[in-house]
Amino acid sequence: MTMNIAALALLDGLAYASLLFLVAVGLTLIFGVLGILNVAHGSLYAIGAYATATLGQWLVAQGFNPWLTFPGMIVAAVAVGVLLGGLIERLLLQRIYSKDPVLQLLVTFAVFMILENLQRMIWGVQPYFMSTPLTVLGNVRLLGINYTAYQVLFLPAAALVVLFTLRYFLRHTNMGAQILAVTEDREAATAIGINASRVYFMTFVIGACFAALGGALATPTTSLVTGMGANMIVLSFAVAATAGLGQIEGAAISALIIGIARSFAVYLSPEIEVIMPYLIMVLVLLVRPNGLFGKETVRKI
Amino acid sequence: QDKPAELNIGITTYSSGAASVFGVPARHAAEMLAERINAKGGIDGVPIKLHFIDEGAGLETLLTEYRRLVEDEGMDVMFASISSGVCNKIAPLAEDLEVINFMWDCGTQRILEDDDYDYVFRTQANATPEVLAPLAYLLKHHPEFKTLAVVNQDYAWGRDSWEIFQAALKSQRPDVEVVAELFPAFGAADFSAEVSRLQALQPDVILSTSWGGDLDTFVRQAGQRGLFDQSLFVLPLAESSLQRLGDSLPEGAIVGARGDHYFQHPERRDDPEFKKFNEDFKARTGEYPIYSVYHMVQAFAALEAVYDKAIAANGGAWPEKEQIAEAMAGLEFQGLGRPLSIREDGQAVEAQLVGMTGTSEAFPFKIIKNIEIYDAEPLMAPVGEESLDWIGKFEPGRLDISGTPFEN
Amino acid sequence: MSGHDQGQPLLQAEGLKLRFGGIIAADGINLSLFPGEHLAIIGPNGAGKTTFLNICTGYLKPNAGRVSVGGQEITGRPPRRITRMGVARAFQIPQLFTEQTVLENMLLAGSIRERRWNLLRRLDGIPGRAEMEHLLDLVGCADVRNRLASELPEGKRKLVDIALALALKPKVLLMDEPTSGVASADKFGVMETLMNALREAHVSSVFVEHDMEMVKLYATRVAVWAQGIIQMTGEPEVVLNDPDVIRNVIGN
Amino acid sequence: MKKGLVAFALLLALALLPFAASNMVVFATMVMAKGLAVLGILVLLRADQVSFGHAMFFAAGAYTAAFLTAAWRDIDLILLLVATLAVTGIAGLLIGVFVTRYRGIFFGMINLAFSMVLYSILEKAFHITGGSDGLRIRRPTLLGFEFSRSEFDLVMFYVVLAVAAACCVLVGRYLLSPLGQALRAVKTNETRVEYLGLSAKSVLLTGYVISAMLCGLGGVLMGLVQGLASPEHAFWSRSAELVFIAVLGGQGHIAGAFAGTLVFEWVRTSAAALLDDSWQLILGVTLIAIILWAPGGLIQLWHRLAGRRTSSDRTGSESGVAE
Amino acid sequence: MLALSKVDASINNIPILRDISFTVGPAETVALVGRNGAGKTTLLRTIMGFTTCHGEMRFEGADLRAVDPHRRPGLGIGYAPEDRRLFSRFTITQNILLPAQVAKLGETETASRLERVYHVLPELRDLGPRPAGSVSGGQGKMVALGRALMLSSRLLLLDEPFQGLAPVLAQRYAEALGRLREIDPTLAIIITESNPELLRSFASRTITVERGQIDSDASNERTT
Ligand SMILES: Nc1ncnc2c1ncn2[C@@H]1O[C@H](COP(=O)(O)OP(=O)(O)OP(=O)(O)O)[C@@H](O)[C@H]1O
Ligand SMILES: Nc1ncnc2c1ncn2[C@@H]1O[C@H](COP(=O)(O)OP(=O)(O)OP(=O)(O)O)[C@@H](O)[C@H]1O
Ligand SMILES: CC(C)C[C@H](N)C(=O)O
Ligand SMILES: [Mg+2]
Ligand SMILES: [Mg+2]
Repeated sequence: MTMNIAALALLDGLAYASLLFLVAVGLTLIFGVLGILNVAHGSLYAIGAYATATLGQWLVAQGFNPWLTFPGMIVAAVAVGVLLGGLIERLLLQRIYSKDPVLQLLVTFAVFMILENLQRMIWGVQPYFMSTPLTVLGNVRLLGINYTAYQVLFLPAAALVVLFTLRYFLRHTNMGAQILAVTEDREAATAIGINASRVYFMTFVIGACFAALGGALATPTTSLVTGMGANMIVLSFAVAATAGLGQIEGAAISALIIGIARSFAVYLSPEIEVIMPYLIMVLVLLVRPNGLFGKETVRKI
Repeated sequence: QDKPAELNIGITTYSSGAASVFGVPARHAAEMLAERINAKGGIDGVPIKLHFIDEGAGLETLLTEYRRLVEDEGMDVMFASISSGVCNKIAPLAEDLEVINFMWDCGTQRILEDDDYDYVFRTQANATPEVLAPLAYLLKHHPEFKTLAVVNQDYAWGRDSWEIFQAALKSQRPDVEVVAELFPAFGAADFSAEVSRLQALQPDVILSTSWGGDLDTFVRQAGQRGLFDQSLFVLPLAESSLQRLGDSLPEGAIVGARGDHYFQHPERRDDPEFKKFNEDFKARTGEYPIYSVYHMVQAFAALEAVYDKAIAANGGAWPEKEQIAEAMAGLEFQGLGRPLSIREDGQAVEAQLVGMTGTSEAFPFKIIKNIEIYDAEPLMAPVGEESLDWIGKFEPGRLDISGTPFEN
Repeated sequence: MSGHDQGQPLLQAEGLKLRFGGIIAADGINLSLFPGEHLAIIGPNGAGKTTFLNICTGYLKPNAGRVSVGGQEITGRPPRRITRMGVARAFQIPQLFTEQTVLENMLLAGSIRERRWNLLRRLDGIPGRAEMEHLLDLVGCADVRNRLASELPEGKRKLVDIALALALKPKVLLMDEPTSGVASADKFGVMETLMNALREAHVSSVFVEHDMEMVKLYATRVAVWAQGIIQMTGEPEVVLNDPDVIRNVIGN
Repeated sequence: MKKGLVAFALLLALALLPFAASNMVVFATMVMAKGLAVLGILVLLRADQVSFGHAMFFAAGAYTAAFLTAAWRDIDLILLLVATLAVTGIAGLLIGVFVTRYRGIFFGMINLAFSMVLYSILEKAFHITGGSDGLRIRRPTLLGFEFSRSEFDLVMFYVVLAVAAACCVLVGRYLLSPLGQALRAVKTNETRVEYLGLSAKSVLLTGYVISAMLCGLGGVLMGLVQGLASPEHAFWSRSAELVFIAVLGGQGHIAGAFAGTLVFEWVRTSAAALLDDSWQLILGVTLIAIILWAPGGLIQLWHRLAGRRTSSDRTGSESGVAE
Repeated sequence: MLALSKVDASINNIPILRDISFTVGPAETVALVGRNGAGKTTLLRTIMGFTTCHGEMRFEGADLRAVDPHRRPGLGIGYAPEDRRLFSRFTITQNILLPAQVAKLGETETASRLERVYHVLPELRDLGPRPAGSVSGGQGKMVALGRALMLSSRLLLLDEPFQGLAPVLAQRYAEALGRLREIDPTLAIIITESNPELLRSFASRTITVERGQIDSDASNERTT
């Protein structure tokens, strides 16, 4: 039975971790490049989810093939990421890159407040739901327990695809290299011909798309309610910090750790479930002050 | 006293946050009701004016706003609030500020049981009957269950309601084993681990007093993964989620309504006044009313009734607030369910409606069937007694109570 | 502990070894600095000169070997503890408090030296102020004392960096290329006053230097570094005329 | 000195507030109480450390009051303040020893983690802490006197005013003292701090404890005014709010802490009163406008309006004692 | 090739350069000397577009100020900053290659330019695989120089390239830079240095900067 519980907890943790990773990875990417902890990330997540639900419900209502809700999720996420992310970057962040990092952070906090409010104005306060993708994929039976294929198969697969794409992008593409260079020294990067403001824009938009994608993929399994963004953002902070900020693979692993720890807690000691992510974060940072995979290579003197 | 130019009512309700699923419809109701009252000339000729406070903005802001409304804007009556947590803090404040306060929706039974208040009243039932009625219904309709698991939101209501349910269950069915007590965080987005665990445990009954998005998510995830085939669900607050959940709810789940109100109330549904209200509300918001809407109706009904009563007692003159407060005890008024009355401790006596989910051609979502409406008295701790002590003294069979049954 | 021995070195390194992955930055360094000495370290780039200073001041921990100050072993202690024992350091890349004025930089150094932490006394009212202004004068930075350190040109930064180390009234001063980046018009003047001040205060020094003129003028002894080892040490005239050294370090 | 005079005049004007605008008393009290917590944030901002968890000390202050007033019916206000200073001072020290190892974003995050742990415990330990509904704080006595609600409001106003004024002077002094200035040195070059023989960690720790105590004071006073200790006090967005206000007011300026709180709360309440369900929107827009237009915060704005030289690029010498 | 006329420049609203006018012809090597704080670095940064400036700046006849800073390297201008500014997350080789990659140079072009870099700075071959975050002060200087050489087909701006280099190396680089013009006869170089001795050997002109202004502008007799 204990073996069974462990296996169950692993499966549950996996689905949860996949979502967590998708959201946290955008956060960590933006931080890694722009050096900005984007608090509005949580709102982008929520709005991505709402947009997906709206689009999905419309598709279903119009009698389209329910499988279309899958591309629908991506369309909604990209639309939200590009439009909102693009606007935020162009209208606000552009003006403050040279300023104190604290100011940058606070601008995103202000954006967070605005978006939370707008989201309520647009979608109201009734919970939204769009579970079509979940239904069309059906269930799988593992260890005598019904799981939705969406959660135990599709989400982890999506997370892996994102992980490897992003990894390839950063490591092996020109744009990726430019992103890393700008991250470290904007002036020096400009001096070798890198268009820093384009890099910032691209990165922010990509990060925003991931946030929205996280929301989109969460839609089938959760009710969309006001305040979902505020909760998600702290969790992804915890994931990103545990991993070491800017660490893509690290975010995957720490999302996994946190996700699994959380589901173990549900089985073994439900009381500490909510504290789990923070507990893990404190413990990890205690041993590795720069996070699991963060490193300090720069020689200062 | 001279009649004022207007009667100022301050209302706290959730415009933001998860509980706005109750707050926003209730607010619409309040606006609708105020328009209606003013259209017929107000209360004794005095038009009413509403002022809203968002409970979702946080307790601090709320308390500040509350004081501002009372002290600076001269509210005559306050309706506060939805959340028990807020009521806990508002009640002593209202008493300090000496302003009439109707706790129009919050459930916690403790406030009026623990302290005496001169200015604080509740215009609907409290948690005790709201939880005991579904339990009585369960005991009557599905007495065969042996194991039970609870999945409640982790905050005052989720904890308190479980405490009451558990104490009562123990007194009636000591043999029932509670196999899991899960309290996922308030507003949790994902219940898959909980669902897996429940599948592994296979309890006969799953109780959840959750509401709003949490309940919706839980029900949907449970349904998708076949938990309904395994366990009987008891959802004392699900009446407020019926319209959203569509066919995600199974047939035969036990649902409650936090009182005796339902837009298909078997005793009222053919009543023209009732129908008119529901139609107007639907026209205004696109939804059928849920319990918080009816609770708002009750608060307004109590308001009108108490002013009538106090004015009469005052020889037709406009009453002082002390006279209003005095008139509250024993007040009888009529919302959109059965008639209500206020006890001497300020607590309203309200019947309870419980039933099972079922399908209907008329609505694209589950409706409540096999309704029973319970009288309030046997389910409420008498004045001066605390609910948990009172439940502690339950004899076996104490809850073998039937409500008025309705075929459909 | 026994009393002070005339011949005891102020600073002593024995068998220091340190590698970074495949790179050997120190490979058995033995070196002693005696009172009154001014030791110049020269050598090609990447030879391990800065690394040596980093080990001696506790910034890096050696893989093997030990460092002692005044006979007391200090290997592995953090920089602040070693600094408090009288070993101050100036850096190759200036390390200043960029958001404070030059004078504030100095005053901070002064009050840290005195270790007086009255929470209610203003920094600019500390007793050592005149002394700090004097030091700035000494390195030729009195004119910029009210500028923010971030606004200084590179050359001035190096000088202020040295002044900060001096403010600690050290027994030993370690300097990493003290005048590189200082305009040639100024550098001899500054170095002259600096070395005079050191001699006057009986401060011994170690300085890494690429400018052989400086070495010739101010070093009492020269150590030549190459690939993590000390290739030779000796009097400036001898070392600077050594053909190997000329070929590998000095050029012609 | 001119500055001292201005400060004194301001203090006097404030002391007369209850006579001029009695309906503003509670609002002003809350602004000052919250301003104290912001002052705490400001101390750490000096070292460029942004804590996303300082609301935990705010909450600790409020809960100290809640527990003590529940345990002793007629506990004195003075005792509550002392107890809070002790509790948050010790908590600050214990947590500080741990968190001062971290810098930058990790410092923020580790503080966040601690505060979220506290938040979760406050929410979970339902039977002790009242869960998400929090605890009521009863009115304490002051020097043995009991007060009614409206008297108490007035008393609290003067108590908070006195505490705030004292803290301004003390914190102002501290920031100008060598150890206070060392905070800034830690910000720009920790290596050099170490190489001057000072432990950057202990500089930060001192600042951390002081800031924890300031947040605790803010929390206990706010709790007393509102009669409430709630886990919400420890939620991350509260911490973020405090940081926000500190920057809004003008980093490094003591007056800014209070000016920032005033504007923040004023915008919040008037937005709530003006247009319901849009306070976040209005607040967000206002704050962005201020950040874009006056990145040096309100203080910069003030200097600009007063035609003085912008001080944001030269915060060096002046930090405005008890402005 | 490069012509500045009446250029004023400021950083954060603090005026630093005033009334700078000079021209640099093709194949010319100009030494920029001056005391600390004279404004040498600021002048180079102004050419790269990192300060706020007024006045006229032309590069090969076109208005340079109209060109975005990040497009200036594309015109064939390479810049080695005084304080190195390497990208520490990359290796030395990647640091040197990055400009070519950004400019999307072809493989053969990149290879030939890399050869040129190694020709001037042979030490960089061995340092290649090391992470740029770990190198010593002098090594960092070399990398910065090498990186600038990658892009400089027309103009090379070097800010105190020899500072902190061992004398042998400094001499060797000076010679190598001199030889560079043999390979690339049209390349112009502006080099700042606080040690004018070193420059004598190959700078054709010396511009002295004093307190943000040009103090003198004289051509040197070529000694060798
Ligand atoms: N943190 C580190 N990680 C990896 N390698 C390092 C590190 N620090 C130094 N090195 C290497 O160790 C060697 C010695 O470096 P060091 O800085 O001591 O040289 P140096 O003699 O001071 O040179 P320069 O004259 O250029 O300053 C160099 O090859 C350098 O690349
Ligand atoms: N960010 C800045 N803010 C304010 N002033 C600055 C800034 N950067 C440079 N300055 C000022 O500009 C002037 C010129 O500096 P610059 O760095 O160009 O001198 P330099 O000639 O390169 O000196 P060095 O030989 O020491 O490198 C100096 O007075 C310096 O104080
Ligand atoms: C939604 C409700 C069950 C909440 C309840 N009104 C309370 O007292 O908290
Ligand atoms: Mg070195
Ligand atoms: Mg320079």
